[in-house]
Amino acid sequence: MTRPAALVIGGGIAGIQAALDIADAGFKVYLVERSPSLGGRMSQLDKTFPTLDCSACILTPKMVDAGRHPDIELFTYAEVTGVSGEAGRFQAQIKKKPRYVDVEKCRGCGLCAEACRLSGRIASDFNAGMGKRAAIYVPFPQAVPLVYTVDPEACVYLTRGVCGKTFKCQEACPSDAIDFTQKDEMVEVEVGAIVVATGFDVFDARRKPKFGYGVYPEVITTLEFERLASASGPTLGKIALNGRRPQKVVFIQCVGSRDKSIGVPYCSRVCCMAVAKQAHLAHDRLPGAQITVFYMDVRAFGKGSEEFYDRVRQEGILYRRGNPSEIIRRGEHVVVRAEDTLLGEPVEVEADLVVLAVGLQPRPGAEALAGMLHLKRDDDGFFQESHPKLRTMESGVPGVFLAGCCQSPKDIPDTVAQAKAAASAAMILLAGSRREHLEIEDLRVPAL
Amino acid sequence: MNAVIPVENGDVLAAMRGFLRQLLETGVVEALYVPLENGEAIVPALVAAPAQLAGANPLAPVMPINGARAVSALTNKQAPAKIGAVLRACEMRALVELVKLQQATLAGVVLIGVDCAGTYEVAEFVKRRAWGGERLSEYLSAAREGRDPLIEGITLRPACQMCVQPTPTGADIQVHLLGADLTRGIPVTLRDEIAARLGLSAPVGETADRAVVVEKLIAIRAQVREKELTAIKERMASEGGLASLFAACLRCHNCMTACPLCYCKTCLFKTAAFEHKPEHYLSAARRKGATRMLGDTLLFHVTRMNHMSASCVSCGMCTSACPTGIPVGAIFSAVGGQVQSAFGYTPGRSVDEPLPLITFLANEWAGIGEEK
Amino acid sequence: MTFTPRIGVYICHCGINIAANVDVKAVAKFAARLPGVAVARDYTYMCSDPGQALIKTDVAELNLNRVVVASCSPRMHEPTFRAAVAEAGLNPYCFEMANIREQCAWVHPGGEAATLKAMNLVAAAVAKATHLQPLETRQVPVTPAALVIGGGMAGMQAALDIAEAGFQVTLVERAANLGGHAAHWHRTFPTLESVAALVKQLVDRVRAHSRIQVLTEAEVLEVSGYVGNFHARVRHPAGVADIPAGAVVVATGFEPFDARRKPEFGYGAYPEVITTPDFERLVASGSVRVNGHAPKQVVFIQCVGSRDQSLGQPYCSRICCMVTAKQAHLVREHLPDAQVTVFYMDVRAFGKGFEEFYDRVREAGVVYRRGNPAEIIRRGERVVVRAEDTLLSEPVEVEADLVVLAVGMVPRADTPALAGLLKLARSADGFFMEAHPKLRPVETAMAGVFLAGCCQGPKDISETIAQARAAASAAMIPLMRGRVTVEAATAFIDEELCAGCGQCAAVCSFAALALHPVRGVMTVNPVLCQGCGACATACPSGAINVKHFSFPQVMAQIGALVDEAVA
Amino acid sequence: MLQIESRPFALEHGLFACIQCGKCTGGCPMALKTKLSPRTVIYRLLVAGNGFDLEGREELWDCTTCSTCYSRCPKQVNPMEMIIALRGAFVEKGRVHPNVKAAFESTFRHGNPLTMPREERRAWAKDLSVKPFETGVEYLYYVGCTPAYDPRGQQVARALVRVLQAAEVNFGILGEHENCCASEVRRLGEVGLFEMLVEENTGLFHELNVGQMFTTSPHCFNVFKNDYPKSGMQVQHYTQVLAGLVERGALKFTGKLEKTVTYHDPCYLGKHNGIFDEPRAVLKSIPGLKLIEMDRSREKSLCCEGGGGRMWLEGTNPNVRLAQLRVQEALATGAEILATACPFCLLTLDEAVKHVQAEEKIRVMDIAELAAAAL
Repeated sequence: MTRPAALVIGGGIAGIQAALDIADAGFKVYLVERSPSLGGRMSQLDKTFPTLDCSACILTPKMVDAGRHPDIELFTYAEVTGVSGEAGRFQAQIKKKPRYVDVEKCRGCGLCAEACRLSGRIASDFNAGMGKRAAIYVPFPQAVPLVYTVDPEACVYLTRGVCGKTFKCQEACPSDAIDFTQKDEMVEVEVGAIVVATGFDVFDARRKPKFGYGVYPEVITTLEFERLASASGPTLGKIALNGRRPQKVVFIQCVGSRDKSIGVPYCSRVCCMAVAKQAHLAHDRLPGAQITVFYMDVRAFGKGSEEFYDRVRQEGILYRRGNPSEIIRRGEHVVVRAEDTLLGEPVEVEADLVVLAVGLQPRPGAEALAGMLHLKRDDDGFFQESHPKLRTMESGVPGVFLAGCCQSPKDIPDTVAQAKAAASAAMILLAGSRREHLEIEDLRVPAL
Repeated sequence: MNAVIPVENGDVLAAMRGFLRQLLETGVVEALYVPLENGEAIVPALVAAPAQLAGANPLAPVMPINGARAVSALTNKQAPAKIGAVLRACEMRALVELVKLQQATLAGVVLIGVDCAGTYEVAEFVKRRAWGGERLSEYLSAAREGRDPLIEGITLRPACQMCVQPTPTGADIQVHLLGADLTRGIPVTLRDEIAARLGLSAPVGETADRAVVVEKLIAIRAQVREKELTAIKERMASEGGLASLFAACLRCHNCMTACPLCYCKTCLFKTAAFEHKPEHYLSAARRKGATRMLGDTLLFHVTRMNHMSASCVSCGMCTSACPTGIPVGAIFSAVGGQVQSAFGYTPGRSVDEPLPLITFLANEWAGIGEEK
Repeated sequence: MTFTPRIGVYICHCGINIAANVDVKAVAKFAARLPGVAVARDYTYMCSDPGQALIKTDVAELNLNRVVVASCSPRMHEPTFRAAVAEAGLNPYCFEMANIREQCAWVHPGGEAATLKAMNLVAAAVAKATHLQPLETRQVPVTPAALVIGGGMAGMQAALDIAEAGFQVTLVERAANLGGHAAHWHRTFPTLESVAALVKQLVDRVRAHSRIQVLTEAEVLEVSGYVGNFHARVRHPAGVADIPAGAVVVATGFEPFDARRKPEFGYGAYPEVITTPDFERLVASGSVRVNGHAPKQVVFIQCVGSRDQSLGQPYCSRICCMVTAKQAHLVREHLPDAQVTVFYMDVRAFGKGFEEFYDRVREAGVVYRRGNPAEIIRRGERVVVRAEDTLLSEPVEVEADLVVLAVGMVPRADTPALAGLLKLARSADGFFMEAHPKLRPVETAMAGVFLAGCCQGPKDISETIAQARAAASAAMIPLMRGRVTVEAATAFIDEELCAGCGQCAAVCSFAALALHPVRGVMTVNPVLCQGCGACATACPSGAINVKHFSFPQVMAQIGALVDEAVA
Repeated sequence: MLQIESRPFALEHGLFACIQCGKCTGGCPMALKTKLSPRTVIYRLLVAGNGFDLEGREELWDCTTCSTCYSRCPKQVNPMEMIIALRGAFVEKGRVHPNVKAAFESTFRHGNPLTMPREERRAWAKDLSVKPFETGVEYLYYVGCTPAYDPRGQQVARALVRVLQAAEVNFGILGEHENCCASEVRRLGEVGLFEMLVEENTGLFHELNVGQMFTTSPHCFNVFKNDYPKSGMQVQHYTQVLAGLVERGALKFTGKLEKTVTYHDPCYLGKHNGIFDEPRAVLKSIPGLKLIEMDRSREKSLCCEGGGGRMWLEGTNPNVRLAQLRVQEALATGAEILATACPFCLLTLDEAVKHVQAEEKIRVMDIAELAAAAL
């Protein structure tokens, strides 16, 4: 029989961790990621709470390990299009989207991107739209694999059919890796277990018009703040809005969380600490800035979190209880209007930077995937675990396991723990099919 | 308990010898580390035969070696027969550090701590030929009044002039020289069972003014210490800094040999690790214009500082050992003081106090490593 | 005959990643002049197959005995090149890498700074290469069995996973029965299932499992050995057993906070004042009665023994908010006309379905008042909870005939002892410390020892189960591999120099160093040693060296850097 | 307008650590009867931006500095010290109540806040053979202003002397040289005067090289122990000394005292310094005496409203008096004697007993007096 293998869908930290555990145990793993690189959301973060580790510094090694693991086969820029069979014997169809770059030849030198006519003109979604890239790109320098991809929505040739007389990128490429003839490529793999780790999307702050996100340049989201604060971000770590260093910063929590009015009744679990961390970074990088956080409840529940929250407050960051009702423009500044429920008074706080702590949402693709794998989804649209206490990493579909935020919002440690748990469940299944090869002589404990 | 060693017709030394002899004879200890007279010199010795104690002189104000070294030699990595050790405060402190560094053990060791009113350089002491009589009584009355002894104008060892810890702590037997009229009896504090073995009983009157005298003596020496260390710190801060302080160094490594805490079998600087190729010197000279030959002179002292200053007990043996009069001890005290205060560490205070540099504290200096 | 180095140096362009800022040709030329270098080349992509082929042919034709590659971070391609060197017939440790991408090209754009630094790094790498020694990595067989300490939900779940995967498990529990704290719990939040039923499920499966050996009323006395080959001595009613295990899972749980440490609440003095665990038992008994009659006024107080620095309990216990919400709900269920008030500081309803449950409880008429009560005093038949309602900004007094204190979780009293036994570190809050708070939440600094459940920090049941299965996964990896690779670059002692001061042992996170009882010098356990080098830096005598990072090797490297061979 | 720079102030006093849980205000005895709300003051300071107006915040003078707030705070914020510091701002501007001004002046001139002449400071002891303290004497008995001058307080001092002499304790007093400890001065926010007195007193103690000292009043005890610069000097409250004597058997009661007694924990002994057991130990050792507890005992003891300079201030709501509530609680236990160990408590509770016309039901006595009665 073929060697027992697992399919991991999603190349974020959850998928990477699950893949590494299963592969380290000696099973074959197919790791499928829809974007051009592994890394997922965690790769966009600057620091992680409450330890303030640099996110990239702790994630990159894991990406590299996954990238060069002899038992992990990467399918980046690819999607699972169909799954048949049952636990122990699934057939999965994987569509490898055309990068228009030969993965074997490309060494990631970047000459093509420099040469591209649209160099520095395409908004980079990795930088939450704040940075610019070319039509041929790697999402970020530490990308795994370090291979370029042509953006089909942007590339002049692919959208208009012509790109001058010659392809600048092709001319520039020293290893002649660019190949516009590439087409979708289908691969079928047979696996015994499937781990779903497709992650989350961030809440679209435009759905709360009262905050004027998209209208006021001063109003950004926590994700955008991460990119602003990141040394590898569009501002190289300078927290600045069109060059100006904000001096009055307001954070607003629970934007797109705990909000029935927009059908998001649940708590997104990470925003409180994300804000505490960002408030600390703001305090750190914007000397003298006045920093205010509007909250309803501060949910600092993780290991070391309350301690971090204590520390941040003592840096002089002002926590005011109240869920702001609107943001309006007043001359130079925007003004956050809220009730301070501890004063029992309405208050107006001027700001030149407002950060909205946007909640976590199910991915748009979740529905399709659920259909494909017969997964149930809960009222919030996340994948339904088969038991809320004992089986949060099991999907109810035998052989299909859940890891990370696709099941519900989680912070990184909880995600990693659940990913490993899913790996454990998968391994048990796979081990069964190869028990005989393992030659475990049933080792009895000495008779007592 | 507190007790008094009886003194007959004012002969304190005889009383001390008698007391030590008693320790051997009653089997409190099987051997005793104590200084013996040898001509005009004083020789640290391990005595097994009670008769030999006729020449014992624990009151002689001289310290050829730091006794902690001796106790280490006697107890390193094993607890031997019951031995006693007569030690000054700085020797006790050094010993405590050596115990933490696993170079000595206190199991089966009876520590006899003796107050110290200060010691003289060996050379000075030897010049005086006979010790005792006038000199001894002046020394003892200085101890009684809490001042520096005035003996034919000779001054105490620099380290002693600035010693702010003259009284030993944590000894099994503490001999109180300070603040007492010893001719009327030598006050001691000792463990009850030892007192019982020796048949010592509680004293009649308390020596009330001991505390005051000790405080007085410390006050005097704290001033000297303050003055000396400030001077050192200024020199270190000034142009040339440490390099100029150690300019006169002969690389004899006597400071290392005399240091009770330098416990390495072979100093790192005597190993292959510090043999340099000729081109190394050349390129250094090229780079800096000139480079001190033989290399690593300052590095040696800085490394020793790095290894020792956290534990430095300011016994000043290094200074006494330096042929060119570099105030090595003061420099170490100055640097060590800062290291020690940074960690809130007091070397020699207690064997239960963990060595700061190898103790992991989860929240130590949490701020460090964050961009500011 | 004496060893004469014949070093091959290879400078990688990495496309333009390096070549754009580093004059690779110049670096190659410079390298060729360095002592011991037989050949120096530059190439677009050393990591590519042609690049690796270049090395192999040179080794064969120019009989090189050391190889240096200057390219990206070793993290990226050291394994690649070590493999290549091995294929060329050299020992993989005869290879040295200089990082001229991350450390030069990417951080010093423009000017010749990057090139000069690249030259220095190459010179240093070459200098080290001349001192490199061949090293052998060993593989150690693994005992295909696991030891799980603690028979609560975490321990049982971990044991089940490992056993399911086909390995023998010994489950050690102090108490007479399996189940731990959960066994005394009545209902789960937010789904209000019977906890007893969940626990029973697990207990039955554990008891029934052929590969799980359960030892109750048992205690681990000693654990020796290392990953793959632990030996535990376990005392149990029938005697003392020696348990071999390839991996150890620690799942010893927590203790509830002792409410007597908050005297202002009068727990123990007022019968009306109970704790959340007390309440579980009360409600499990079927009738919620205090001094014989059904309470009409019930008050819950949160954060008793949590978020409280005055007691040295600065952390949040994570579950109390929902336990309280659930219990408030149960009160409404059992005593429909009782008034229920909850005093809180922040309601931490963060889990799946938690916020929704919290909504439900409020909508069911439970009054949440923001304030941390100051004290409870007696007033006639009832007690009075005195607090400030911070939303009214008024001091309030709420009469009650039942007060429930939501007590937090504290580390078990025996945590330090067990930590000593297994050489585990503890975090500031006293719980066991994980290897990395984010990416290694169940691992410890001790290879082969893993953490599950509340012994690492407060958790609810689902988090506990998830972490238990995570620990199981981590534990299974060596068991399934069947062997563990022993790091070759480990520390070793020069017994001539070692004075046995033990400072190295104090700084070792892996308990790899010990004093030799007879020789009086330190000894290294090469299987435990991870080659981090902390010991070498702590040793004042220079008696400790780490293979592949030995004094001569590192000194040569430093020498090359400070001598600025680039002249 | 009485502006302070609130942000630096808040940072300096660690107010940002506050999580607004309200435990302080909830427990504050004054919050029951006045506008005083430590939590609100903190929050107002935090949100004030940078200027905060103290104008009209008379309630800050209501604080009795009982430390309930600090002893309860989960984040170790100290609202009491904050209030003291805010009072300081009033004092700087000379904006203090005439009584307080008088107390300050008297302390400055005569070394006591009671406008009494210094010469009479040892009058209370003239017919007792109490030796003046000198080097070598084991204990310094620091009497304190109220016990030295106030007729009711003097009874306590005299009683204590008799007990100590019975136990053959080697102690002496400073007599005319004794100076106010400045505890109340500090609580009223007069930093300058406080520091001056600290200097004078520490100077005097050092000169006489005082090794051990005990005090009549928990307030003096606390200020010496916690607010004075650390020195070798060991400070005790007299109840600790008595408890020690009882334990060692040096103090034996030959008499009997067939009384039911309840004990009121003074804030400066209990909440401030965690001394709950020693006073009870002394009471329990008195033959025949039956000790019963009020509900509010130990950590929960209700402040008598005598501290924090309130001996000179009526406060914003004189109609309700905590001391009277306290006496009611004592009466409820059925005790014949309400014992305490603090001159301020003694005076306020005494007055309260008269107010509620309970003189024949219950008597307020200091532990020292009870001990003396049982000799």
